Parts: sequence; C-alpha cells; structure tokens
Amino acid sequence: MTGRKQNLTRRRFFELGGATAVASLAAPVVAQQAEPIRIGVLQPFTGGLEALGQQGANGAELAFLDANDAGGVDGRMFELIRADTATDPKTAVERANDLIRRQKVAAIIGPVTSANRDAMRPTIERGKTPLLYATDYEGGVCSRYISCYSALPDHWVVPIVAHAVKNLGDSFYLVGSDYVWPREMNAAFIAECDKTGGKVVGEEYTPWGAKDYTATLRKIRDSGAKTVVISIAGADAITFVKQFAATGMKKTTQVVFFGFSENYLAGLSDEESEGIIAPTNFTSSLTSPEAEHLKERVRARFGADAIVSNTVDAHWSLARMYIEGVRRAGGDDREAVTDAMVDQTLMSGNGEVYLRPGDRHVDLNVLIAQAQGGRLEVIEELGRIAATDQCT
Amino acid sequence: MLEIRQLAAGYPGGGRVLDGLDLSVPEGAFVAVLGRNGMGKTTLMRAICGLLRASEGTIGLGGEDITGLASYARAQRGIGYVPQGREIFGDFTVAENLTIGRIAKPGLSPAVPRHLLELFPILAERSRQRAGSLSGGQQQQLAIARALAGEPRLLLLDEPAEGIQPSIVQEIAQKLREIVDTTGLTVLMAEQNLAMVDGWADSLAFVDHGAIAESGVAAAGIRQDQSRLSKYLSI
Amino acid sequence: MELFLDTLNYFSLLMLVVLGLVVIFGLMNVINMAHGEFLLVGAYTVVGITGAGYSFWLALALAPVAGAVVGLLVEALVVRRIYHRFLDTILATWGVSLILKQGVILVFGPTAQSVANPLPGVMNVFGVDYPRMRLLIMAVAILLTLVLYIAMFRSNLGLRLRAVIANRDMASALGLNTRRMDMASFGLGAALAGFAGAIISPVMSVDPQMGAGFLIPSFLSILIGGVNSLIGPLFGVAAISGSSNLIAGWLSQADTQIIVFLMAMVVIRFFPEGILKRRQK
Amino acid sequence: MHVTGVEAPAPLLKVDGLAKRFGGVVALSDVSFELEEASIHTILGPNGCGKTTLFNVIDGSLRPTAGRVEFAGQRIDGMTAARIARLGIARKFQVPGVFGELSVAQNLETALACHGGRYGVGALLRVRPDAVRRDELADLCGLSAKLQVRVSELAHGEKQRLEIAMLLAGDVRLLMLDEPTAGMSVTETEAVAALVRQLRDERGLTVLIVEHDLHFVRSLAEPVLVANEGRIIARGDYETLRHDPRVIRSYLGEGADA
Amino acid sequence: MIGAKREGRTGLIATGLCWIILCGVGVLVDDWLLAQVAIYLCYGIFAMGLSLIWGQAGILSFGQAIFFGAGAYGFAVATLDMLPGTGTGILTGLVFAVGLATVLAWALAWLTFAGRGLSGAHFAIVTLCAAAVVEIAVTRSGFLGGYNGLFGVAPFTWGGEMIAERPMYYIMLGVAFAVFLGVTAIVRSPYGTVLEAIRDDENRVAHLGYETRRLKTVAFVIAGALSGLSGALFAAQFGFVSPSLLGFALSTQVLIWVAVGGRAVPLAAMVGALVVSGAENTLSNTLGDLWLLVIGVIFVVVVIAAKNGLFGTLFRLPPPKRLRKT
Repeated sequence: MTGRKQNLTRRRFFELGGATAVASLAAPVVAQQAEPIRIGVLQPFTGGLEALGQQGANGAELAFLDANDAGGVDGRMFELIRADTATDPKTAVERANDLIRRQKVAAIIGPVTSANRDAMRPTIERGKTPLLYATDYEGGVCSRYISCYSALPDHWVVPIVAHAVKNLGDSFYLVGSDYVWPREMNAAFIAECDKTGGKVVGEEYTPWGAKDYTATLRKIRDSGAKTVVISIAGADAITFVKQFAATGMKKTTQVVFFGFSENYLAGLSDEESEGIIAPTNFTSSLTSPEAEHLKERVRARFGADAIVSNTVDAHWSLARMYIEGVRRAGGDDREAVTDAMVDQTLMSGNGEVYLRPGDRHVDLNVLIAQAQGGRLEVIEELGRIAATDQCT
Repeated sequence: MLEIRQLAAGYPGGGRVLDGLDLSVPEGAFVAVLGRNGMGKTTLMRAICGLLRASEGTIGLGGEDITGLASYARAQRGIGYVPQGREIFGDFTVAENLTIGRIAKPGLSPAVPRHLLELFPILAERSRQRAGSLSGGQQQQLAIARALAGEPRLLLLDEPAEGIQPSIVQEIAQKLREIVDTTGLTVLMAEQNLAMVDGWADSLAFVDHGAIAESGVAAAGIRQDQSRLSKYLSI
Repeated sequence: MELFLDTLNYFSLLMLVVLGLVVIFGLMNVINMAHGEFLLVGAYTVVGITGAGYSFWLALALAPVAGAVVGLLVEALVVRRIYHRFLDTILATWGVSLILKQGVILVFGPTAQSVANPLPGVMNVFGVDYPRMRLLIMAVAILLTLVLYIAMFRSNLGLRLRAVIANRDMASALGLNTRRMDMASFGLGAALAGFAGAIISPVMSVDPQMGAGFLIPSFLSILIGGVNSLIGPLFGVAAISGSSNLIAGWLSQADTQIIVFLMAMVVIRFFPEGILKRRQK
Repeated sequence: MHVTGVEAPAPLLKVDGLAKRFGGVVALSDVSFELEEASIHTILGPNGCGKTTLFNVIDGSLRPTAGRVEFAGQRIDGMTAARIARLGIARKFQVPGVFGELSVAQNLETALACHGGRYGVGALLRVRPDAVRRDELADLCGLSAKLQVRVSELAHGEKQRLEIAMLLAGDVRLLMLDEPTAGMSVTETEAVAALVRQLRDERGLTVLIVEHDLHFVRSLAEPVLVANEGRIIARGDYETLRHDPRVIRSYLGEGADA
Repeated sequence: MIGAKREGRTGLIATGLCWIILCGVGVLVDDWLLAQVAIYLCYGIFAMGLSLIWGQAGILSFGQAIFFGAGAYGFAVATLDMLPGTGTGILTGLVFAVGLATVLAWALAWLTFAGRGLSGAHFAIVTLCAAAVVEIAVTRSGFLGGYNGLFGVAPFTWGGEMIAERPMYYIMLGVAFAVFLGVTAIVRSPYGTVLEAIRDDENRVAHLGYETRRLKTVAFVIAGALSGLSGALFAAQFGFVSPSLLGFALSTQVLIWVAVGGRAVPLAAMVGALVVSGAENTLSNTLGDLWLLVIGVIFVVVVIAAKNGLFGTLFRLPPPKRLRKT
C-alpha cells in the first residue's frame, strides 16, 4: 500500500486535472483477510526452452495447488500467475516488472537460463521480491532475494570426474554450447582433472543452431579422447548425440552429458542414447518412497504422460520450501518470508535437502545416472553434497 | 483474321497511348503499320499479343474474342510475336531458342521442322552457338524463326529492320513474303524502314496519335508517296 | 580422404536445402525466407508418420507431397499477390515462416522430436568408416542435384523453366503458361525442401527451430553463386561448405561460422552478380 | 546572349573513336564528332542505329568498349553518371525520367535543390529551393495547377514537359534530348524546335538531339549528323543532306533513289 | 486536390492528438505501465530511425539491431567504467553509445554502398548476415559478458537519486518528440525529397548530379545513430545488455513494428512500435503460442494489403509549405 501512497504524491506533481478520476483509480479495493498470496510463475513457455519451462511450471504449480487443497496457509490460498519469458532476457525483465509492480506477487519462481536470471536480478532486488530459482547453473549468485535449488559445478563436476577417471578412462574432450554455463562447467572440469590426474585433450564451443558437427566429431576422434563431455544445451545437443552415435564412435568413446534428463530421451532413439552418463539430482527411474510420491502426485495432476524430471523435482521442492517459509513467517510479507524460508530441511523427490541460510543455495543429493534402454537408470548414489559458499 | 475495334491501351500512369484504334487484317495478308516513334506502334503490338491489357475495345482473332486472354493463351491460339529489340534468349543456344518457340505451345512435337531451318540456313549452321553471340541480323532471323516454330496463324513483327544492315533487311523481307505466299500466314508488321515494306507488304496502315489514320493503302510505290511519307513519317 | 567426405557431407546437406531455394528464387525472383520452415514440414511429416508406426521410407516418399501442398498454399495465398513487389516478398515470406513455425509448435509441441535412424551403422568407403545414413544422404543429394540439373539443361521441361527465368514476358508471349509454371516452381521448390527436411531428420534434432540454422548459409550460397544463375549456387554451396569444413579443422565451430559469414559477405560485396559472372558495365 | 557569331570556339564536346559492343551486337563502331559551344546538333538516323547507346555512353550510363569522350577539355568517359551530370550535361530520356511516386513539386525540387552545385546533405537540409524559380519552371511545363499531383497520374506529354523543365533547373551546358518529339503532332514538334532554339539563344546551351523525325530536323534548321549502323555517315545541314544518297538509303532503304 | 488537403489536415490533427495523448498517459497511468511505455518509446525511436531509411529511402535493412545493440553495449561499457578514461558519466555514456553506433553504421554503409554497391535483396541478406555475425561475435566475447551480457548498467540519476518512473517517462517522451521532430524535418526537407526520389529510381537521381551513395550513406548513418541512442536509453532503463539486443531477432522485430505501423511516416512507425509491443505484452500471456501465430498473420496481411501500414494514412502530414504554390 505504501507504494500507492507514493504514487499519489508524485501524481500531484504532474497533475493536469482530473484528480478525482486518478484518485478512484488508485483507491484500495480488497479487504486484507481473504486476500490470496500471489505467486508469479515466470518460465520460458515459448522461444526454445518450452519443455523445461512447462516442467518447471508443473513442479511449482503442483506444490502450490497441493497446498491450496490442504486449506492453504493460515487460510490463505495461493494464486498462480503465469508469465512467459520467451527465453529472452529482455522479455524476462519486462515480465518480472509486470509481476512485481502490477500483479504485486509475493514471490516469483523461475526462470530457466542464467542470462534471464542475471538480467532480472536488478529488478528483483529493487522490488525486494523473493526469486525462487530452480535450475542447475554455473554458480556465483549471492543475493538476499534469490534462493537457488541448483546443481553447481561442485555438485556435478567433482563426482563425475572421479567417476569417469575410475570407470571411463582418463582423457576427455569437452564440447559445449557457446555460453557461460558450459564454459564454467568446463573450467571446473579442467581444474578437477588437474587435481585427479585426468587429461583434457580438447575443448570446443559450438554456436546455437549448429546443424553439422562433422568437423568436431573428426577432431574428437583424432584426439583419441576416451570420453567426450557434453555441455551443449537444448536441441543442438540432440543433433550432436545423433551424429555422434551414427559415426559408430560410441564403441570406443564414452559420453558424459551435463544436464541430460528425460527431456532428451524423448528426442533420441534408445540406441542413440544408450550408455550416456549424466550427473543428476533426480530421475524418474528412482523407486524410493519419496520419488514414487512425487511421480504419483505429478501424474495425478498432469496426466499419466507427464514427464517427471529433475526440473519438476527442483521446482516442486523449492516451492514447498517457500510455502514452509510463509507458514513460519505467518504471512506473505516478502522480507519476513525471505528470512524465514532458509535453514530448513525438506524431503525432495530424492532424499532430504537443506536450504542454507548463508548463500541461499541448497545442498542436494547427487546421482550418477546412465541411459539404458530409453530410461535414465541410477548407477551410483553419492548422497548429499554441500557446495562451497557462493558468497565467498 | 484479326479484328480490332475501338482499342484503347496505355501504361500504368502513362495515359492512353492507343485510343479508339480500329484495324482489320484479312487472312493471308501481309500488312504493315507505319508511323513515327511514339505514335503507338509498339503499344499496338503488345496489346495484340497480350503483354499489355486493353483498357477498352475488343480484339478478335479468327472470329474469337481474345481481349481478356493472357498472353500465353493468345500465343496458344495462334499469335506469334517478334518483339522490338528481338529479345532472344541470349544465354541459350540457337537450337534451344528454336525449341522453346516450339514446345511453348501444347501439342507440338519438340523437333524443329526442317523447312524452317532451310528457310534460315544460318541458324542451322550455328545451332550450337550461344544466341547472344550472333550478329544483330542473325538474331533477328532467330527471333522470327522462333516465332514461326510455334506455327502461328498470325505473326506480329515489331520493327524487324531496326538496327540491321540493309542487305539483311531485304533478305528478311523476302523471306517473310515467301512464307506468306507459301503457307498463307497472316503477318502484321510495325515498321519505319520502307525497304522492309515497299514491294513486300500487301497493304499499309498508318498510325497517328494512337489511332489508325488511314488503312488499305497499297504498299508498292510508297517510297514515292511524298505526301503520306511527310504526313505520317515526317520524311 | 575423410576431410573430403566430411566436406561432401556438409555440401550435400546444404545442397539439398539450396536446390529448392534456387528454383523459387531463379524462377519467380522471390526470396523465400520461409524455406527453412518448408524443411520443417518435411521433417515433421516424418515425425508424424513414423510416430504412427509406419516406415521411414514411406514418410520420405510423402514428405515432398506435404511440402508441395504447403508451398502451393503459400503461393496462392501470399506470394501470388505480391510477387511484383520484390522487397515485400522477403517480408511476407518471413511472416509466413513465423506462422509455419508457430503452427508446428501448436501441433507437435515445442520439444525436439526423435526420428530413429533407419540406416544405423557404418560402412567402409575409401578406407574410412562412415555412417551409412550420411552416405545415403550424400548419394541422394548428389543424385538429386544431377537429376535436377540434367532436367534443367537437357529436358524440354527444363528449357521451359529456363526460358521463364531468362525473360518472363517473352516466354509468355511465346505461349508458355507462366502462371502455371510459377505454381509448379513454387510447388517444386517446396517439395524439394520437404524432401530435404525429411531425409536429414534422422541425423539431427527435429525441432521448430531446425530450419533457422540453414537460412543464412543457404542464402549466402545463392548470392555467392549469382542470383540468376542455375549453376552458380552449386559453386556457392561448394564454397561455403568447403571453407566451413576446412576452417573448422583448426578453429572452433563458433569462430568458423563468423569467419565463413564474413568471407561470404566480402565476396558478395565485390561480386554482387556472383563469382561466376564477370563484372560488366 | 547570342553566341553563334563567335569565331572557331573550342569544342565543348569531343567524341573520338567511340565503340560499344553487346555480345555479338555492335551498337557503336568508331563514332567521332565535335560540338561547339552554343550549337544545336541533331543526330538523325533510323531506329536501331545506335543513337540511344551513344547517349548512354556520353552520360556515363555505359562504359565504351573503345574510344574517348571529352567535355570542356576534360576526359569524362569512365566517370560516374552523377559526376558527368554535375559538369553540366543533362540528358532527357526517351521514357520520361521523372519520379512517378513523387508529386510535381517534389520532382521539380529534386532537380532544383542541387542548383548552384549544392549537392551535399548539409546543403540539402539547409537549402530552401527557390520557390519562384520552381513556379517559373512549373509554368514553363504548364503544370503549375498540378503541383501536388503525383507524377504517375500525369499524361505522357505532361511528363515529357516536366522532365525538360527539371533538366533546365540545374547549371546545364550541354542538353541531350533523346527523341523529344516522339508521339507529338506536327505543331507540337515545331514548338519543341522553337523551345530548343530559344534555349540556345537565351541561355547559350549546347543541344544534342537524337531524332528520326525529319519534320523536326527541318524546322530546327541546324546542323545534322546522320548515323547509321553504329557510325556517323554524314554531317551537314538538312537541305544538303536530304539529297545525299547515303542518307536517303538509310531512311528509305536500299534501292531508293528519289 | 481538396481530398489531399483534407487528408493533410486530419494528419496534422491526428499527429497532435497522438502527442497530447502520450502526454496524458504520463498522468493517467500507473507507474508500472508508465515504465513499460517508456521502454516502448525507446523502441519507437528505434522504429523512426528505420522508417527514415526504409520508408523514405527504400533501403531494407535486416540488421538494424546491430546499431541498437551497439548503443546499448556502448552505454553499458562506458558507464560500467570498463574503458579507460570514460568515467561513469551518463552523458559520456550516451555520447560514446551514439558514437559507436554511428561509426558502425558508417562502416557497414561504406562496405555495402561504396563502389557499385549493393541494393535490394543483396543488401537485405548481407545486413541479415552481418547481424548474425555480430551476435555470434559478441556472444563469444568474454569482455562483453558473453551470452549472458553485462549487468548493473546504471540507471539515469538526478542529484544522486534514481529518476522515478514518471519523470523518466517524460524524459523519454521528450527525447522521442525531439527525434520525431528531427526525423520529420529531414523527411520534409529537400534532402527527404531526394531520398524519396532515390527510392523511386536511384539511377535517375544520379543523372541529376547527386552522389546517391553519399546521400544514402548519410541517411543510413542517421538511422544508425538513432538506433544507437534508443539502445543506450534502453540499456539505462533495463539495467542490462545481452547479445539478443543486436541480433537477427530484434532486427526483424523492428521491421514488423515499422511495417505494421506504416513505414513511410515516422510517427506511424513509432506508434507501430508502441502498439505492437504493447499488444505483445498483454496478449502473449493470454494467447501464449497463438500470439506469435497472430502477429505473423497480421504482419503478412499488412505487407500484402496495406503498404502504408495501419497508421500511415492517419498520420500523414500535409506537404511542406514550400512545396505548395507560392
């Protein structure tokens, strides 16, 4: 409400008449008690990452709708407002502004890419609105208003290097899309190799929308690398894996794929995906009670075909952490919830996870999974891993 | 064969070039349309072959009204066109130019008839050569042969003598006469060069300011007809 | 040897895409920005048909039909109305590309689709193990190019097409139904694109953005070769694919793309009529 | 300013050995002539004799295959069309060279704005073209009532007149007219002839006309160059030339001997 | 004649009304919407630049976002103190941004227009390609923040305080109005007439003695500078820059705005930018995927059926006084 009062004073400055109309526009309308808690679901519903956006939205909505079904928090219901980033930072900022300033949301869950998140950051901090970010990224976000349910290089790279050096062979060729996350992942990978005695024999970045990886594949084969490490994002990764599989190099070369999930399985045949190794926090082939619970909830709400992926789990878990924060704070006051939601432990789709108060990142349970017969099967469980503090 | 009634035509935004033009060409006749530049000769030719739409009036071919037809439909009904500037396909071979004249019409076999090549021996000789490398006179013969390859009933020629050596002009005129006499082809020719007309065409029509000022004039002896030459051709 | 095969491979991919573009551009003087989306039509035909349980080869046969149908619709609804307004055709077909891409998203969803590789495994050619599907694509691309060019330069149908390209009015005055040939060429161009999209679908991700990556290289190929030439684009494609593959041998793909595009721009700048035509004034 | 009496002036335009070929077609072969300042010459010849090509070479639209063109002592072949125009050569096209999408006033302004050599953007932004002069020109071409009309809506003759008015807007020394009387009646033709003479007499313009209309040439009564098959075959005054058998042949065809 | 006169008068009235309404918006609308419209005004300035070269001179550029992005990056790099000696001053930032865009526009114009030059489709495709190259190159550049871009670009401040939405809106409106006046003055000057003549027939203009290449280059550079200015203003309000600001996508978006608005009339182009991006904002949430389909259809229909766009006829001004009879 304070914001509106300010409006009025400023408005007086510019008033050219019609003051009554202005006043009636600005008049407060709703009684305090029954007011729902508005949550912005800001995801890429168009523009290239729609699949992830849809799953993120599903995960978040599952948490909030389940909370509503249970009677809300202190009788207050959650109202979800979807907004589309179009996978474009400019649009993401516009939508974030819209959600915070016009829709007056109590929190925003999303977006997917680092570029969008970083672009939104000043808006979020200016609006003092909690941002719930539940996508794996390169690390380094340290903000009072941003809570991250994300696998960082510490979560994935360190264990996978150890696993690979032991099981797959110790020479690596790194191929990534040409943006920040692959570069940071690969930098961490190289650093880890230096420690453990692995050898990186090549590193390469490909542009968005590449159609022909022949030259890269030739270089990989000529390099003699035993393992190729992929951090290509989106559909390009599918093109790469298809062309890789067609060369028959699979017989001699293993594939480690950062960010591989059920989404990619849909775009590849079983033969093409067979054997791909990926670190992850959740896969739908888990059979633990908590995983079965999540799968059952998702299918109940979104149908039997709905994909239950890492992304769904992350958004679902982080949204529930926020709901717990609202409960602890006794309302949706942004500052109070921001303070209250950290330092909590919660059962995710894959074991208990912990939201740290210091850098507002989550300690996750990491798995190493392998594509087998069109499913992502767990081959190693590494337990809960605490990343280094992102604020230092 | 050709009946034009009250034809009006022009270019977008350019006003009317033809206005109320009447012309009738009997079957088997060789008629030349004479007039100064800018009087509408080329416009008339383009309007008859359909590259320019008539804004008013009718054009009849062999009793059928063809005014509304597209140019390819008119060609298929028997109009052959030799444009000003020849417009042969310069990058094609001579043989291809002739073939295209033939296969453009449905129902004709692709083979170029032998009599056509006998009529223009130079074309047979150079059939593998790029048409663009021919001399102007040879290109003109090619353009005529290309039109004839489609076996038209009516042949339209727009200034066939333009830019061509006098000896070749005579040769071309003679050949046209020969074709008219042997095959009964109807020819309508727009011209300024009297050598192409005098002694070769049957009759003349004079076009002045977009209309036919006089028609049915005998072609023979036109070179001595000072009053008409002065009036219509400014000679 | 392998470098040669790799170059040939990219050459074949690009050639498949460019063939349809050349037909449309050359004949109708329309810069078809929706060409990449005609590829989508072919690729998604495969997705739909193989998804319904039929074989890839049936889908491959039907894809050009689907492409042609879409192409004819676009021709009748859009291109026919403005093809005398050259620059506007660029804009309109680009609008069409938006519509087609969004239509695909509405029907098939935004995610990448899988087309199983119908010819898995490798084959030894000239001492190199090479994926069989790629060899098929190369063979088909080369064969199709040959057939198309032989048809263009040796058949009467090709002669008709070339006559319309060379001089539209004159071709019409000789009796060629240019209206029908426009439709035929647009349909043929779209059918070729549909076929190309279908045959490359097993080797790359089939997603709504799939056509976009081909847009710039294929137009550059045509401009390098010369817009009103049928042979030129062949050289253009060779230049783009050859230089891409050579440079990618020692630089990363992203840098390669920058360098190849810049080189192409410089070539176009100094040879606006294409590398084959001498500058004349 | 009547300059015809000046003794042996240096030629304003000198064309020497000019040739132009298009593939197998020879449009110009070895054309040479000179034009004195403030003279009127007509190039007479049948259609297709290379007249328009000659104009295209002189005004910079085409590069000659061989030969040279000098204007006021300066070699101009190879220069851009714009530069040649700025030297003072204005050319009237056979199809009127007017801007169809622009109004009459805008057409005249396009021609007037560069009057006085102000061709740069800065000058164009600052300059307020002489409206009085504009209206004079509009009067001259009889279009003062149609200043706001889009030129594409004008009649053919109006466009022709507009184009001549536009050419006269600048600092012209040599005016080249490509068949200025095409499509005109005899009286109109005579009016054009009078206008051309007036321009020479009052403004000292040198005029080169391509024409095949003998009436016009006769009423102009100025020197004539006769062109045929890409060369100049005769030069002289009309009355002499009309009895020259070469000229008669080129007009009436082989075998004519009137 | 009478019809033309009346059309001119309605154009004048509509233009006046349009600016009055935009002034009124600043009073009537809430802060959030105001901030949005202020951003759209950036797009509007961008669109007016494009309308100068496309609508007036007939040069279809598929790479205008290069200059918008150059302005945005230039402003960001300068105000983030990434360059030695620039400090973090807003004014320095603006000058640097516009300067960078101008230099780039001049370079591209030189590359494409000099000599025999490129035009029409060649120009369109080469600029499209240039936009793609620049986007990839910036994505590759670590100095410029790569794919994520640069963050924390300083907003406009007054006396150390960030300028609030409403004054900011009026600043933007003022800049847009100034640009409108400038572009309109160019369009209505003799230079504008000559550009229009170039659009009609470049060759004939050359035969009147104009170096058309130079005239086109200047128009292109002015449009580039305006794009740079709008990019800088955008960066200041948005607080970040990323490669998508200088690529193919934004280049084509601005073409849509201008085509839908009306390419030949600067104000119509600007209103096109306001209306289309405003509609996109409200409709993309409700229509989702359908929205892009709808905008595609609208665009195609406008290109085919309405060459003047939706507002071109409405905002057409009467011809300048000097072109009327004295």
